Amino acid sequence: MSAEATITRGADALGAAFDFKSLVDKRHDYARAWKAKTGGKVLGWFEPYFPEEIAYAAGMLPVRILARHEVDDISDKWIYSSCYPVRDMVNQLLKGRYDYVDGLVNVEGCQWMYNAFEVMMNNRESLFYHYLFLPDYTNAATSKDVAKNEFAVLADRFKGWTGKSITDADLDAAIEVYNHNRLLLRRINELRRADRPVISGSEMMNLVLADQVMDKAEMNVILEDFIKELGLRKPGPDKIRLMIVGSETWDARLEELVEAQGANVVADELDNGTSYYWNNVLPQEDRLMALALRYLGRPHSALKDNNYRRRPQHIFELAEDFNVDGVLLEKQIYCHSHGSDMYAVWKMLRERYIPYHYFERGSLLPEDETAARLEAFLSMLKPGLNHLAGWHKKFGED
Amino acid sequence: MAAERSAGAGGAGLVTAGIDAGIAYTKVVILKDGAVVGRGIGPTGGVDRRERIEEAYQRALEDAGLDAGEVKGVVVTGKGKHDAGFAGKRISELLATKRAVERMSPGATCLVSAGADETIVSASAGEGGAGEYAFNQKCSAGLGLFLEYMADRLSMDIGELSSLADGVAAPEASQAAEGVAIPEAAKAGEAAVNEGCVVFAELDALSLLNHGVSPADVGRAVNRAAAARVSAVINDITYPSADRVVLVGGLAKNNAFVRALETLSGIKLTVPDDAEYAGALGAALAAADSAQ
Amino acid sequence: MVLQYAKWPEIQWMSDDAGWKEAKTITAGVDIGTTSAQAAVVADGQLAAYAGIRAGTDFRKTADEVMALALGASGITLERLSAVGATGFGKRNAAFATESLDEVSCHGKGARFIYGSEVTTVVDLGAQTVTAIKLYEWDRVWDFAMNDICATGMGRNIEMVCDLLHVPIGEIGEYSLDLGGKPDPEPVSTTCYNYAGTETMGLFRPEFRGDTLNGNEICASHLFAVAWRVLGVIGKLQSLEPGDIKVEGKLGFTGGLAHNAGVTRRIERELDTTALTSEYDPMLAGAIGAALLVLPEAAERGGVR
Amino acid sequence: MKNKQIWETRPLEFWDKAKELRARWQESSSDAKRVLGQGSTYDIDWAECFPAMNIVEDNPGGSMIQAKDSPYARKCRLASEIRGWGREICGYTNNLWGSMYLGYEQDGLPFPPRKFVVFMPAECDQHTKRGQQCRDFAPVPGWMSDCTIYLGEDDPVRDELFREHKVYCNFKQINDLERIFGQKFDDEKLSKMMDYSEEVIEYSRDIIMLMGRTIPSPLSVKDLYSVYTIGHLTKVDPEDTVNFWKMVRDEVQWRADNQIAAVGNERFRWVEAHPPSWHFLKYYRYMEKYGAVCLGSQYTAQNCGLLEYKPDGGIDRRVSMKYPKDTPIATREDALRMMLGPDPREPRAWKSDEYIRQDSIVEFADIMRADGALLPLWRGGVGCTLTRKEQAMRLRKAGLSVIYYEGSQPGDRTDLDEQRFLDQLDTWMESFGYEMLD
Repeated sequence: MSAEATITRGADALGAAFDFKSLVDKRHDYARAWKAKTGGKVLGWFEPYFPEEIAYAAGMLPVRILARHEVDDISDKWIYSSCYPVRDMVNQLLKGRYDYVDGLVNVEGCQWMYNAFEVMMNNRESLFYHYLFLPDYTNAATSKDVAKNEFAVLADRFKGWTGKSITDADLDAAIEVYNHNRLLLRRINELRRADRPVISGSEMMNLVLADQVMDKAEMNVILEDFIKELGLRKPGPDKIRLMIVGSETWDARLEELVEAQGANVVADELDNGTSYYWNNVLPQEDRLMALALRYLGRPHSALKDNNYRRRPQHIFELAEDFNVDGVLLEKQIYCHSHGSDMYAVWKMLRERYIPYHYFERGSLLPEDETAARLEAFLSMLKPGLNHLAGWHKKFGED
Repeated sequence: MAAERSAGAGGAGLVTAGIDAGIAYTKVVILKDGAVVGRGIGPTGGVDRRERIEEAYQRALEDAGLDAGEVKGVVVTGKGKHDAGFAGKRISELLATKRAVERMSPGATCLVSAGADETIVSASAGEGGAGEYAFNQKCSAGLGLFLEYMADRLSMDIGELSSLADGVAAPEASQAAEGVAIPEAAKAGEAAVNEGCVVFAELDALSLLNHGVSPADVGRAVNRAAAARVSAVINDITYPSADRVVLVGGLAKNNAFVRALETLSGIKLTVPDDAEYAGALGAALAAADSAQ
Repeated sequence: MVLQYAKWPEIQWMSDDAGWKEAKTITAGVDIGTTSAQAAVVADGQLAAYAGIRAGTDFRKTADEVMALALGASGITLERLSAVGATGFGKRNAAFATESLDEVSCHGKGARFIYGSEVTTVVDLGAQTVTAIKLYEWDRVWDFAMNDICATGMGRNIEMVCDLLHVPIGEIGEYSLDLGGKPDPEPVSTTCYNYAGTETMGLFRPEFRGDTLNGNEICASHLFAVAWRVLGVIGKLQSLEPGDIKVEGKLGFTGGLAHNAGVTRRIERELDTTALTSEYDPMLAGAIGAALLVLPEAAERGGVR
Repeated sequence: MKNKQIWETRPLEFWDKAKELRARWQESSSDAKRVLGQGSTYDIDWAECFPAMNIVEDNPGGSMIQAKDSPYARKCRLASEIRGWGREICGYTNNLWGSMYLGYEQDGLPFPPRKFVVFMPAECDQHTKRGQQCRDFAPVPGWMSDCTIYLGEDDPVRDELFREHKVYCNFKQINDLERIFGQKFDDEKLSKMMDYSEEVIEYSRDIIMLMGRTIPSPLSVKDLYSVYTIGHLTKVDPEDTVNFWKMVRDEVQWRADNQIAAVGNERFRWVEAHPPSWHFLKYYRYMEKYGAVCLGSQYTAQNCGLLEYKPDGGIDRRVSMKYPKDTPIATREDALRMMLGPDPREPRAWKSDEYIRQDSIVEFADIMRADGALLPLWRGGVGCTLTRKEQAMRLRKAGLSVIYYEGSQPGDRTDLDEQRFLDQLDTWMESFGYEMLD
């Protein structure tokens, strides 16, 4: 599929398959084609708290910098320690995989991610850079004012860069597109609550990842079509229902491994997953304040869930609403935010008798090892003395 | 510290010895008037380390047909350098290797020493710089041991692992590993193992075998992973001086690894003869320097 | 030099009671690990034969070999077996198996066979993976935890260190416990076995250590680190209430390192408990468990395949 | 090059006084069995301002556990790990809260449950989350603040908002504490402590500059570390503290004037970037055998406001807090505003921005007339590790020789391979042709 073809709207370009994974894989081609077509700027962003609406209102294509592993012999020169995804980002950025990006924005959040951002500042001086402070203390009375002002500063810097002011109408339009996008994603996600969902965990994850690197208006058309297609799908077999919680993931490999074991991931609490689209902007006259409240009020990421706790409760609600049988807690090696947030999650899950399996991962999963864990965990969740008691015949088989 | 001094005009009959007691093997070189007259190699050992090092030394003396009494100075280097009680001075691996490379490959601007345990890169002074060196990070310690174990696991000797590169182009870095690649990519000849950590690499290699990937393909993947680690140390140098890069140490004998490293780093490597004896030679030369 | 000191003996055993061949239902289990492979034959629930070998390059060949070795000269053919359960890292290579089973269930079941019904916490000490399993009073997995990915390869690392130290793998444990009454020295890195290995090999250096460590103490420093890492896995099964690390009920070790007293004693010491012992080789737990788990269905079918 | 004694050395006279102060602190902190709260901030001196509440700070707790009792520290970290904490999480955190999970302290006495916690502002992500442990463990009130930062030129509007945000956070902490616990916050003490602290910092500035400008250095960082915490983390009577630091400054001044060396064979000077492994300070003495002296780190010299950027872009001794001393303080908010100072982006050397953390070490090395730099790479601390590799590149560009060592974190001995570290120091010194003094 040529780069040009991928930006043709709607399902036609994708075929009936709605192959979101290939959209993710071809995201660089997509962005280059977008640029060629529109002449606009592409803005790379790093942190889940980045207010994309502002960039979109400024006529840019905001794309999330996603980790993707390839042989890495240069990141050691620039950073020590750090989680694998961040290393992968540095590796990719230094190797020019994102050469179409005109600017990079980092938001107060994970410091490893910040490290990747700042390595780039020192490597590609010609790009536009902005660091946006969004309080770690999200709930202080003054936090929203700080956030709103930071958004105003960002809009101002965009203006200085592009030469174009962002009008209220621009913001309204962007908020409209993004709200619609989030609504569509929630609608699709809601289908996972069914006893026999018509969408698999890996499909959903790929979809959300693709959503983060594409023009939302275009994506919305695809999503509308996809929802129609989902309506035609027949429910699959009964499967064990899992939920994934933990460090950000950058592909759907874990979901695929779960599916290979005859189970399904029906819920997640990941910054790259449901947390990305969970809440909408509630419009008000002060557009930037509306945005500030949306971002401060989104499901807390682990790093920002440090004063009055929200995450455990949110995870519990998801687990209950989506009727999950067990939770996979995955943590990237060196992920300090999740490495220091698990206790409260463990505690909540134990108090509520929700089985979980905790494990560490890199950006690559050691597949046989992970499969062994999953198999044992799933076997624990199935009724009967062991999974040979016959019950497995109900699961994973039509 | 010019190489010529000991290589050329040494005192008549000056015999010195250099011992490189590495984590796995002890290498010994005996010099007479600047010329190598004897070599010895043997396991360094652990609880029996003192005896094993002495054994390797005796082996080298036998090879040279000399008696310990004739040796005017013994210098020891390597991780086990504190355990050769009979030796005189200790010098660091960096210094010993540098000293040897001056002799083995004059004009080298950068040396890479990759052994069982440690990887050291030393670049000569660029413009205005003082010259610098870099060690491997702990996460990539034990590369040589890893390769040796993998060879055994693949039922190869280290020579076979070394000959794997022949006729096979190492994939470009960018294509080499999109995931651990089991089994689809493995089928396509792109089998790869984690190149960031030898423990993960081993697990990946076992996975590849588990999925029926041929030992030869696994061997290639393993060599490439080791090459990426060494390349990372080379890249750690702020002022690279890559005009003439010399590779020494045990890994230099592994041709497949050397080629993978060249492909990945884009650097042409010079591998001198007896590259694994570089540390020992450097120590012997240092001994000659101080004996004069 | 590889594996000169790390060699451990391969095993083969068959019941003297020739009657087992007449049993109604004969099942087998194979546990194809990363480094070793075991096979066990169970006749009407009784252990009849077993074998254990080192895993080779070709997992398929390894699986065939260990199964053949267990059946040995018994005259029993694969076809006579009512069911064969396969578990372990390389189980996909046991082409002759009729069922594929997860490792945790197999080790749990096998440990119940080996140590009896009182075992409630099973710790499988494998070459690559460490698994702690909590069992209900009945044969059902309550919870389990596996090692962090960063702490993979414990058994393999001990093999490598034995080779480097020139200490036979069968003896390193005893050496490490023989410290002349002195307490354990500080452990080497408890994060990563690769760190631990190189750090161990640097301990010979005399300076800056009040007392130079002798060979036994160096073994102790290494195995202490290993044991400490295992504790990190075992502890994940306990309640989150404040208190020291502990296990509830009786503890049983399985896997190859269950033989290494230098590891197991230290774990027992920290947990303030004594592990169960058995006449059976704990290395066989996975294979026995697999053979037993496929038994009920096979028996139901009347022993026919 | 063998080396020998060149300059006169002398034992430090302030040493006895330091020991006395420390003993006094120990005595008072053994009362800490009735600790009420966990204060975790650079800003407010909680212990002085809420005297009845016996508030302890968390940083020294975590590091002292490792330094004093390694087996116990190991247990603490295991206790954290098996309750969900990553093994690569900061050792201070895992040590301190590990003892909470164990339920007892080093001496076997019960861990005093905290009644509240004040989080440290987020210079390092792991500090940001350090307070939550005891709140997740048992429900107690907690308050946090923010480490506000932006890049680029000063922006008065952002400064104003950030400052007010921080003032609000601190104000709320104090008011809520008063409201909940019925204790009076000592507003006068707040201002007074700022003065004391500024006085101590003034002396510290002198000391650092004397170390940097004098060859041989009158004081090594090894000596400095043994008194470093007095008045900061090791709280004693404020006036005694100020007098003590004056005594140190005077002695260092005298030594500098009289060419009394910290290391008699000084021939190599180096700087660091971060605290060393507190349980393994031996390497300073090891290096002294080579005639090498360490003059401090970004941590010792920059984070506490000892140095500052000058209008010309250079870095030098900080004159004083920029807020004029005669600004009237009418309200608690005024005092807090005063305390926070005019630059809400501080302390920037902690939280990296595009140049400060990378570049300032070069300037620091220059002031210290350093020949080399030793950069710790702490695997288990994001704030500890950020930008180290870039610092090395810039130091090399400035002509310094740079080496690293790797470990977990200053309060965690787990991954510090001591022998490898010392071997690398040998290599470093040998690369200059230096041999050890016999």
